[in-house]
Amino acid sequence: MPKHETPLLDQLESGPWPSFVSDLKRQAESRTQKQNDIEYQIPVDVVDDLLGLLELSYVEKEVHWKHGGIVGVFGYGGGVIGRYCDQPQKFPGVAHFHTVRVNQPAGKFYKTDFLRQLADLWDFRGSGVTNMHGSTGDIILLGTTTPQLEEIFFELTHNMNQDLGGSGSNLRTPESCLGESRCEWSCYDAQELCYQLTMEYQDELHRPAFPYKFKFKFDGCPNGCVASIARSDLSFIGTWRDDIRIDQEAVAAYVGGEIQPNGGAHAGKDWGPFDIQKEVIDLCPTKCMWMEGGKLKINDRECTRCMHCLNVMPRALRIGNDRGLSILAGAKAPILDGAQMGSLLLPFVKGEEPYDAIKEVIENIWDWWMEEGKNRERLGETMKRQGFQKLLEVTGIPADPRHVEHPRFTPYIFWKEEEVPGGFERDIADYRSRHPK
Amino acid sequence: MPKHETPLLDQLESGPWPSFVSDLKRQAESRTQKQNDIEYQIPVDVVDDLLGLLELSYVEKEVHWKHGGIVGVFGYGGGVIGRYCDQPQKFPGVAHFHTVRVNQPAGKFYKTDFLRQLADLWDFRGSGVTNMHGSTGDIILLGTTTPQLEEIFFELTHNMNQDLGGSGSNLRTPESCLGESRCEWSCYDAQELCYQLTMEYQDELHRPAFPYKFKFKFDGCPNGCVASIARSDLSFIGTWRDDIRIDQEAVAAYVGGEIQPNGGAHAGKDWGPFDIQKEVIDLCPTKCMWMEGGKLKINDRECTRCMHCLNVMPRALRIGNDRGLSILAGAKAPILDGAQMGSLLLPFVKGEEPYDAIKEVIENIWDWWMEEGKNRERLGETMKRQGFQKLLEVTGIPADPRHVEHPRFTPYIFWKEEEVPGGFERDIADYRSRHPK
Amino acid sequence: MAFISSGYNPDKPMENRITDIGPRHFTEFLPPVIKNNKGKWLWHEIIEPGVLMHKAESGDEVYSVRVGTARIMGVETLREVLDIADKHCDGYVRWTTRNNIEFMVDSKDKVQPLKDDLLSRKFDGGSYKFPIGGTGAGMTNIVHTQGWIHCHTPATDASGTVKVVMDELFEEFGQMRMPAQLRISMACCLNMCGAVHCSDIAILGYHRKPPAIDHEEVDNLCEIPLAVAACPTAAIRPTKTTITDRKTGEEKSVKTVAIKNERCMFCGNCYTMCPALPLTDAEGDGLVIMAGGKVSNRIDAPKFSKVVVAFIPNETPRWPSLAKCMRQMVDAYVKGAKKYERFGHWAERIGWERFFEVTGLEFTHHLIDDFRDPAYFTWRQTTNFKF
Amino acid sequence: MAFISSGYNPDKPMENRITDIGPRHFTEFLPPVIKNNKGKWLWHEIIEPGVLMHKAESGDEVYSVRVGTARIMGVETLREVLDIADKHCDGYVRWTTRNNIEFMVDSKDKVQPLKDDLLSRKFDGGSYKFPIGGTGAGMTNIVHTQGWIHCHTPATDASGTVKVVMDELFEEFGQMRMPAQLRISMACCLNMCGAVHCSDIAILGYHRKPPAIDHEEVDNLCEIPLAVAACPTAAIRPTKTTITDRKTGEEKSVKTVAIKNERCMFCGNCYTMCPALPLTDAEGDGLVIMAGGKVSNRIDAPKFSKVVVAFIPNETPRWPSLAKCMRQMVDAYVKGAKKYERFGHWAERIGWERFFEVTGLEFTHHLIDDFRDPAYFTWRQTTNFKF
Ligand code: SRM
Ligand code: SRM
Ligand code: SRM
Ligand code: SRM
Ligand code: SF4
Ligand code: SF4
Ligand code: SF4
Ligand code: SF4
Ligand code: SF4
Ligand code: SF4
Ligand code: SF4
Ligand code: SF4
Repeated sequence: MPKHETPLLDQLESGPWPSFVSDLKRQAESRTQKQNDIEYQIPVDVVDDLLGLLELSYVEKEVHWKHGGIVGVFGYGGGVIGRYCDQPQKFPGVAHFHTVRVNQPAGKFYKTDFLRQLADLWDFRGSGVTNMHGSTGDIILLGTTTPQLEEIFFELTHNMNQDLGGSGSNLRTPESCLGESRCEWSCYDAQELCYQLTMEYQDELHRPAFPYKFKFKFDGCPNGCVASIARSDLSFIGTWRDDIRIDQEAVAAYVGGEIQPNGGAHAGKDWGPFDIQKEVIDLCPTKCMWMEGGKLKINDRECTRCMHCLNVMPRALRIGNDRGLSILAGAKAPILDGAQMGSLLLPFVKGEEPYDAIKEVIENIWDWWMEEGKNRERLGETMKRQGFQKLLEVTGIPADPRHVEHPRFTPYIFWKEEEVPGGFERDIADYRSRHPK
Repeated sequence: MPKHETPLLDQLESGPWPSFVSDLKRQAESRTQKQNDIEYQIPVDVVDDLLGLLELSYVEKEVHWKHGGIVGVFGYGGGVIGRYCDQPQKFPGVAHFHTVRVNQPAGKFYKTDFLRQLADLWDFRGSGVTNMHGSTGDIILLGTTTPQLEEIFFELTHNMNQDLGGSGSNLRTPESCLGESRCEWSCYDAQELCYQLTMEYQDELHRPAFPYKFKFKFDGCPNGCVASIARSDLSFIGTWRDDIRIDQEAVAAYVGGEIQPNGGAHAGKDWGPFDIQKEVIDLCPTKCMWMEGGKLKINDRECTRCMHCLNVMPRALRIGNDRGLSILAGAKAPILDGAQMGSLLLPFVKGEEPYDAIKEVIENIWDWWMEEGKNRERLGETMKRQGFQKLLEVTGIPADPRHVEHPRFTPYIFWKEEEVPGGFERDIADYRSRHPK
Repeated sequence: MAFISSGYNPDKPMENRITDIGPRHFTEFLPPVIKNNKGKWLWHEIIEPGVLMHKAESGDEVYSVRVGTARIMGVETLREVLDIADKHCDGYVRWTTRNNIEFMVDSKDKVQPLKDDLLSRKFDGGSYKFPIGGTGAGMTNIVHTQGWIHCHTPATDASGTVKVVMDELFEEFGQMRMPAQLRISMACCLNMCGAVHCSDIAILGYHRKPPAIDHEEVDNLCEIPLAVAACPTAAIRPTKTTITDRKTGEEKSVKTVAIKNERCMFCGNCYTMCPALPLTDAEGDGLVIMAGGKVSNRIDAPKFSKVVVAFIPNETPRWPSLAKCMRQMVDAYVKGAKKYERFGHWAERIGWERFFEVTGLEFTHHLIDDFRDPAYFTWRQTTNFKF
Repeated sequence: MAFISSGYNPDKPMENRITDIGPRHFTEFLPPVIKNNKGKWLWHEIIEPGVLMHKAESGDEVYSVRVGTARIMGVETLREVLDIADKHCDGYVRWTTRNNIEFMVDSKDKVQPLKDDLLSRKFDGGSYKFPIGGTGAGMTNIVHTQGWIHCHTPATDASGTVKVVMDELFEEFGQMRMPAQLRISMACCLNMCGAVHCSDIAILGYHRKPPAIDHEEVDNLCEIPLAVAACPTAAIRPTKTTITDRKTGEEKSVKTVAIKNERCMFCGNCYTMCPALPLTDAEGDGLVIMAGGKVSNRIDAPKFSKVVVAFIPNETPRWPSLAKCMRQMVDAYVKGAKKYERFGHWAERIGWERFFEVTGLEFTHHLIDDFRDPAYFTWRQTTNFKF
């Protein structure tokens, strides 16, 4: 018997797609059922009340969570989002409803024993409701009370060898695609770099010292399966410098229709026989491919490694051997001035331990941004305000045409005094000697 | 014997391209020679001194004209640019050196008698040096003294039936390409519209009442031979709404190599035999062309009238019959905020007398811009500041996807109060009844 | 319910404290076939919708079965996932970057039993627990955010709108008949927690009324200068006003803020800084639809999404107008796009004038950018358009 | 020299005054073959460089011979033009939008005598008076501005730089061996009187020192608030300073302005409003080279030019570095571009990283946009680049 009537939410139980309402109801019910077995540390009816509160939002079309709330664990400035309901009398189970962000393993592979332990912990000390995963990548444990926070942290660290993720004005939980672990295109070990940098910057992750949040994301290749270029202050994207490896026999097999193009991704519709000219060569953005004597040729010097041809013919074309990654800076969501994609900063660096060259870039950027960034100003906005040149200056990276989509339109160049012979100070008397009034 | 030594300028007499130094020297010499025949109304040595002053600039690498100078003819606020030299002692001939802007005929065709009369007038009352033409389109008479201004104006109007052009914060001299007079692609009579609007707005042209300058330019077709889209606050560019007229025999002649592509424009180099697929069909930006049974087909609905195919095969393809023009707004040079191209405002209007629909657009824009434009703010900048929506509002033109290259990225939409049910005023008590503190 | 301590001692928080240990190293969690072949994969194939096969240099193969989830997941369902993983996958499982689950097995014959098991499981309400799909040129899961479930600034619900759209387009999740992958994202306010700003289609919660001002609370709850500074359009200024004390009935003057409504574009930034400026409003709130973005560098650079529908009201619980609009867009795309064309490629190729025609969406003045200088570059600066 | 009145009476300026009569109607000036066939042209052909033939529906033909000019033209040379027009063209002549002259004849046999006549004429210094060319896929005249000849704000000379470049590239004017038309423009300061901001190649006069401040004159000559308001970067503020009166030797306090040098980008806008703020400076001034713009809508939308060389000094009188740079750019373009590719199309196709390689121009930090918000959109937001 549900605690609250939820006629509107109930309508979200039908339809084929997994119903979060059904899931929450299941969770609510299980708590009621098990309440005699488990000494729940937060209200048994937490999920019931969550459903009730949500129903109210569905009726009123307004949110019923109060603004923010500063809670956390001792010594950390992040990892917990405080949340209180604005109708605690009606829904006491969710009077407190804080989330805990647990730093996911890179690539999000799990052993069941780990998750089972986590499930037990969360059942016991929280609502039992999770997000697998949050948008940044964390395991989100959704809803607990303030007194439970330290307990959860203690158990996580002591029993599970597991730390919290980020929130607030600090380094956020880094995230990577699955990279080398299961992808043929990963140009560096994205998970490993993600892990190493997460460990290197634990202090920055847990103790807010930045003007605003800061995100790292790691894509093994330009396909961008973790969308780093769109949503991380620093994006690490795999690439290579030498030639695409071609297996001409496999090319022939594609041409002959023996292998399905694009790993079979288009198998649901009859698109006609594969046409390498139309589907690969003509779509190559740099037009650097052609067929010659039944063989596929690539002028690799002109290739921009966009991945299209490799995506279409994964069995014939492979990434080069001289691999590494590009670093892009400044991506962010639209608040305040509009969204930004990452801008190419370092065209190429090897993705190899001990990653010193990468750390140098990061730390130079942080030094500058912590000095110059305004309150609540993302790196991308500081870059916009102080100019890309400034970023080059602080990182010591030389200006390169690869830094621009195209050179500037406006000739409004801010020359520096030291660049101009004679400097900026001029003697008006000297001027007037040549140009009388 | 030149009055001043000009060793640097002399080096600009060599080389094949017409030497302005030689031309000026010729002019200087002729004045000296004819000084007994012609009662020159400004110093005989005006051109000598111009050369001397210019040589000084070549030596010092600095300009020697003073800032501005407000001179003009009675009742007009434009048409003359005042100019004084900062070394009048050394170069008395150019102590005053004002220019007079004479409104050129649309398309810049002339009868020699008219120009001869002008040459005589200018020889007599000015330096005899001209620019044929200024960047805006005027005939520029370069260099005279203040007392001559009214005389020149009197003679122009009385003897030559000819008025001055614009300068200052007013309508500038409108300009058109040669249009129908000698071009097969002109979609409306660009010269006639240029003339009619020039006449209609004589008052605006001569008497500054605007926040800043305002320019009209008229291109007969999207080739843009008068560059209206880049440099006029309102650009009038010819186009058509129906189908490109195809002469299939001529198409065949092109394909067969009997007619040179692009009117022979590439004849100076051997580009190989004409390939209609590569040179026309593949380059069509909308890919709306194809060959079928030896015939060229166009899906005109998808054509954007970019002119490429017509340019390549002028004898086979002709503009449609339902012709008119598009109006674009806001082009300008980079001062202050960066350059702007014209933005499409009215996709189509017929280019026919009495041009009422066109005048309505113009006058609506002016009413708004004169009201809202800041001092020294071009139309394009007012548009940027108040938004394209505002321009649509004041012109009564409905919003259309053709107004945008793409819809907005940022969802930062400024809804108006009347568009939102319930308006903007909210009762906090009512809010608190649902959301207690 | 009695409080049970974990061992943590609130009086000595530093005692025994473990900090900065980070996440677990991922190699601890890799299934053997993955661990053995890491960095040595040769190629992959989607053998059927939802099932990937990766081939390693060693000849090893791993089969991954991908299933959708609602992302919200109680531990009951989570434990069910773990049971399945134990049963079929030697106790390993992974989640994708789009909230799908991947069950991995090391030989093909293990695939069918796994699939059968997955598809047999349904919630009481009738929906699938683990629908298979989300691969290749089709639609995958909608990444989304908290909505009314947890956040304080949403203009709509996330889980509800996603459920509705996934139901509407369900068959596309389990098929691969689209021209390219179609990535739909959802964020419940302009903060856009996710990659909504560069998705093929994005659903975005959106306020349309300026903040209500709780004059009683502004000075108590907020740093007024921070609230003023937070507004990107400088719509807020500090001011004073007179309010009636609820208890004493007396008039008193308080420090507060004033908002120029016509400068507000409802971003909610001020609310982030100042809880006394709530935006949520039944009539004002709803959705914006954006389209044509992407993240991958394939063929061309990543693209931002563009606003194609300025407003859809919050028609709880099943947002029929939203579902209809998604259907129109997806149908037009599937019908019109060429193989390999992402949504945005298609719209750009046919031109936005045609896009509105073929999708049946209405173009309104709201879709013309008027936010700051870059707006100018979005206007049409050519005569090249289609009638 | 005695003053000779036109008939104008300064005491009664309105007497007999004629105003607002506008320009002459263009039809008065059309050669008969043009007048008769106006709006009825069928097609054209460039029969040889510099010679166009237009065919009318009536079967009439008009042959136009195009010649270059320096634009600066004394009436002596102008009268020579008119003589030629009288002799060959029944007294008609026209100028193009790029300062070329077109002599039109109504039959083909009149072309050769006209051409012979034109090419026979040279200035004393040896340069052609009327070089034939400027048509088709080649280089035409460089549109330009006043420079040191007449304007008050130039950072270089216009006529001189143009002469030098036209000499350097002269053979291209008379040939049509380029991939497409190459439009070069010149403007002597950032006001850009012309279409320099969208030319295939643009030469632009440019200051590099902030204005010198003539404190004695600021308050006399300028409206200080207008000067302050004129600065796009808010580099100027009103202030006071103490100066020594040149005559009396006394110190006096005057109102003036102060300039934050590091905010100045040398646009000269302040000077336009205030003559006491001159920018001209031998060491500071010089040229910027821009490239890749265009105006026509052919194939794609008009494009802005981009800055490709941040500075070339004013090497009077023949600017050798400028000439060299133009040569490098043109040679690389002619070598690398495909038929119909404008300069900007070519640069975009090969990529700007290659552009700098093949032209041998140096890429410096100055070429990265840092002016206002739209700068951001010019940075490379993709991993798609060439090594
Ligand atoms: C939980 C999560 C959404 C989710 O349901 O998954 C989330 C939730 C919130 N985000 Fe976020 N963000 C989450 C990922 C993101 C992402 C995506 C990402 O990290 O890849 C973005 C876009 C990328 C970016 O950072 O630009 C994102 C951009 C924002 C912004 C806008 C930042 C900007 O610079 O534009 C805000 C506003 C703010 O910081 O004040 C914000 C703020 C918030 C706050 C803290 C609300 C606020 O106004 O302070 C939300 C708390 C909700 C709650 O009560 O739980 N969140 N937020 C995501 C974090 C989960 C995790 O740790 O895994
Ligand atoms: C004479 C001419 C250049 C030439 O050699 O041909 C010229 C000369 C001047 N222009 Fe210009 N402009 C001339 C065409 C242009 C054009 C081209 C056009 O009209 O198609 C432009 C670019 C298009 C545009 O209007 O945006 C142009 C954009 C400017 C600007 C920048 C305006 C802007 O909004 O960005 C200024 C600065 C100003 O107005 O203060 C300017 C200012 C000036 C001033 C008045 C100098 C000043 O700072 O006040 C120059 C006077 C020079 C002199 O002493 O003779 N001139 N000016 C052109 C007019 C001749 C004619 O009437 O035919
Ligand atoms: C599992 C996952 C990575 C992970 O660490 O979890 C993944 C895995 C693969 N991606 Fe991805 N991509 C994953 C999210 C993404 C994302 C991120 C996103 O959508 O938020 C992107 C960027 C999307 C965008 O551009 O907006 C992404 C863009 C691609 C592309 C580029 C497609 C394109 O047309 O632009 C490819 C190449 C392809 O599909 O041919 C690709 C290819 C692949 C391959 C084929 C790589 C491989 O060889 O194994 C994998 C299977 C593809 C499939 O599902 O059909 N993956 N892929 C993610 C699965 C998400 C899901 O559950 O649906
Ligand atoms: C005479 C003139 C118009 C006038 O009213 O004076 C003119 C005349 C013609 N133009 Fe033009 N254009 C003239 C300036 C322009 C300009 C303006 C400019 O350069 O400042 C442009 C825009 C340039 C730009 O995009 O930057 C221009 C862009 C075109 C185009 C588009 C070319 C392209 O590849 O983008 C064509 C089509 C073509 O050449 O095939 C064209 C074609 C033509 C045709 C073939 C039209 C015709 O059928 O008669 C004429 C002869 C072309 C030739 O010279 O090869 N005309 N033409 C101008 C001659 C200028 C000169 O002396 O060199
Ligand atoms: S980003 Fe590249 S390496 Fe990473 S999973 Fe996607 S395709 Fe593989
Ligand atoms: S990766 Fe892209 S650019 Fe390189 S060859 Fe393949 S399709 Fe062309
Ligand atoms: S703009 Fe068009 S109509 Fe005018 S001259 Fe050029 S090609 Fe002819
Ligand atoms: S005018 Fe342009 S868009 Fe139209 S058919 Fe010709 S090439 Fe294609
Ligand atoms: S998008 Fe907005 S409302 Fe939704 S979770 Fe993020 S901050 Fe909260
Ligand atoms: S919602 Fe945004 S725009 Fe409106 S007042 Fe608040 S901060 Fe300013
Ligand atoms: S470009 Fe500048 S210097 Fe040259 S004429 Fe125009 S305003 Fe004068
Ligand atoms: S030159 Fe331009 S930027 Fe410099 S002070 Fe003057 S107006 Fe400002």
